[in-house]
Amino acid sequence: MDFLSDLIVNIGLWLQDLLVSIGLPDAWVRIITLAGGAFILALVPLTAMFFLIWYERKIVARIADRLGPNNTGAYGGPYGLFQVLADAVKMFTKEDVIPAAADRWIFNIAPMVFLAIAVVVWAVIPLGKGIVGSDLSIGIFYILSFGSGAMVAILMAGWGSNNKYALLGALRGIATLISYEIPQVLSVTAVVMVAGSFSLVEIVESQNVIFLIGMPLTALLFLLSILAELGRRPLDLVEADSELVAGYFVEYSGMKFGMFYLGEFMNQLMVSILFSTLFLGGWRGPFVDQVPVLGTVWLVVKLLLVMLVIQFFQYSLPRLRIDQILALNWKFLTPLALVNICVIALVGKAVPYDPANPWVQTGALLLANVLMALAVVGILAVAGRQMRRSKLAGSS
Amino acid sequence: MTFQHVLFIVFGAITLGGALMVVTRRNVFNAALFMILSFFGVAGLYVLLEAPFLAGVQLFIYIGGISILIIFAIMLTRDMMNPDLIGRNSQWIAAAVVMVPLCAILIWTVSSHDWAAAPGPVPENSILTLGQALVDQEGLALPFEVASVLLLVALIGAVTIARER
Amino acid sequence: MGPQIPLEWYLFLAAALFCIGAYGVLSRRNAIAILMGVELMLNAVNINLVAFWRFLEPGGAVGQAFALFVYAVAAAEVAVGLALIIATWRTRETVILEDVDLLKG
Amino acid sequence: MLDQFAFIGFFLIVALIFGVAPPVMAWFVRPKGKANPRKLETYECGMRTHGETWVQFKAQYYTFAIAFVLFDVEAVFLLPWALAYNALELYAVVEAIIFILILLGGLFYLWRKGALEWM
Repeated sequence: MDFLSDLIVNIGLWLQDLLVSIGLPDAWVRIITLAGGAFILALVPLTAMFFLIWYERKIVARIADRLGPNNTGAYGGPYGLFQVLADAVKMFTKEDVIPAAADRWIFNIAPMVFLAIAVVVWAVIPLGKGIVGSDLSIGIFYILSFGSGAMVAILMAGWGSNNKYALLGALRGIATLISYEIPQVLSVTAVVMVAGSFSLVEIVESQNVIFLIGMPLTALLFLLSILAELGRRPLDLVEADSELVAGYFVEYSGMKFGMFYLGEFMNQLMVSILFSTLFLGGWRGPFVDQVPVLGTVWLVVKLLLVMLVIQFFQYSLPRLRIDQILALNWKFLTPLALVNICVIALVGKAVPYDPANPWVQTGALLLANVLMALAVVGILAVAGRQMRRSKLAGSS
Repeated sequence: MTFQHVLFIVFGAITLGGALMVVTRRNVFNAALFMILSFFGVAGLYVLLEAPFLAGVQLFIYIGGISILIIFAIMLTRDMMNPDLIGRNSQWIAAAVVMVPLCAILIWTVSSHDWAAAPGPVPENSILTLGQALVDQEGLALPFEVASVLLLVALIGAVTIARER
Repeated sequence: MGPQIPLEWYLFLAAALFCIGAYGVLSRRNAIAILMGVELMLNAVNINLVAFWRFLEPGGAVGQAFALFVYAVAAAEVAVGLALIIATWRTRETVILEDVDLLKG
Repeated sequence: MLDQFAFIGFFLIVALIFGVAPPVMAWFVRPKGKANPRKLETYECGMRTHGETWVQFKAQYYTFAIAFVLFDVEAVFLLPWALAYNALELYAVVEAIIFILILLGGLFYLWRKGALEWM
């Protein structure tokens, strides 16, 4: 029972003991365990992908009143579960077309950089109690800083393709990505303030009351910014399939297209986990102390919920124009995020955190959030009325 | 030769090699990509210096911010498409003649001084100390506020200059 | 375990990086490429600051804080510099600094 | 601290392998051979592409990029402050709020001047 309760950690320790017992020198044991651990951790998102792509396609199909992948034949498997595998095989066997006008080096390297960055951020994400690649002291900042490298890959793809659609898609995409990074970083700053640490493990452990209750506005800011970062409707300027064909990866075919697709899905999974970790308490839940493996189950439940919310946004809202997207960010989200930090800083000092009674500070924060939301709605109502009046005055 | 030395040589080679490509490539876009590589090497050096926060800042601001800004400017001016564009100006030989001895002098000066040996490890909470020092009245509170004013001036000035009228 | 690499190595590297950047500034014609050279020089300065912080006063915060201020200065410099280049581009259709010579009209 | 980063180093290498592996694996199974020159043309909904790809873009993109970089730097200044928040006195918190408000004032100034409109 002891073994079961801390399954994955124990397997790691057991492997380490095994290596020591064959008589390998210590340095080699360390290198092998580190490299093996890195490899296994990198495989986690890749294998999760097969289920999650199926999950997304099923949800999309239900929203569109279809059945989704359901072939029970040779390729599809039960409920069409193996459909993704069949797709992957198809990607591998496709011809690789490099346009004659393209800048070959940049064109070929861009998808590799994109996928590598999508993998590398997994190193610090806690996947369960005690299951984390490396509990860095700068944890969340590590994810943010490597995440900004994806923009370089997108610019490389847009530039290297030497195609008007691709370049325009890349530029428009980068304009949204950079804009929405500001509210994202600022909402993370608010979380760091309350949690008192960059480390994702400590952020999870400090959530005796999940942060969603205390900071709903911060969570909303973060959710909107990850929608833009993923290129999801209503903020999907990066792809905008009806305007720019496919955005920055128009010219890509075969496995290179597949790498962009895979990288985007890994990012989606990563930000879903990030949202669950920052605002929903990560792996924390009932009975985790007795059975640590349950933590992973809770995390999966939470991230599936977050993904469901993202899918609902994606498939039920129309796309905004680029001026609307940028105005939403610079005239609404960024000032709100800055004011949000000020308010949380003041409330947090006025009502200090009390470990015995965590609900006091949460309640104060929630009250401040509600007041802030009411004020925002009031300002929006007044501004909207003024705008309508000036329009009426101008037209008459 | 320990593992750290190997890492230092790898990151140093990335930094210097990238920097050399930046100043010699004709195509400005390629030069910008090599500049990103060079910045990445510097971030690795910061990790070796046990300043992980600054390594993150290096990636975050230099690769995610300044490089994107430079690439945007390259795309807006599209001058590298000019076929008769020569990368370097007429004084490049003079510049090289000045810079190689300058580099030699700097290295000679550095090596002729007896530098302090490495002290003990960096305390665990060095980022916390940094955060406290930034808003400490006895410490860096004034530069902190002045940095804000600098950013404000740069924001308004740059946007006003770059705007189309 | 302290750092096994001596301080001189970092200083050598920073000196070399600074000189490469300065060479770029002096020898390029394209104004954007010149700004890239300036960025390399600022990076060399930052390596020095962080190395001195690590080897002389790892318990303090001043070295890291000044590196942060250098980042702020670098961002401001690049934003204003590139804005000037774009304004020049709009009126004179060039980013070659030798052609931007207002006195020659 | 370097021990923590040893894993990151290995993970970086693994991530690079993951990035390079798919095209290499695909190279073994995909059909090779000389493609039709028509196929290698730049894609533009069936039409021949016209003129340079590097058409000039709006300087408006650049305006937002400037604002982004400067707010990025602001966020970087705020992050260590946020980490130390629990150990700070009230006056230190107020200092950071002044820091935020100065930049917020700049944003509102640009807004009033119409620099945030997409023209």
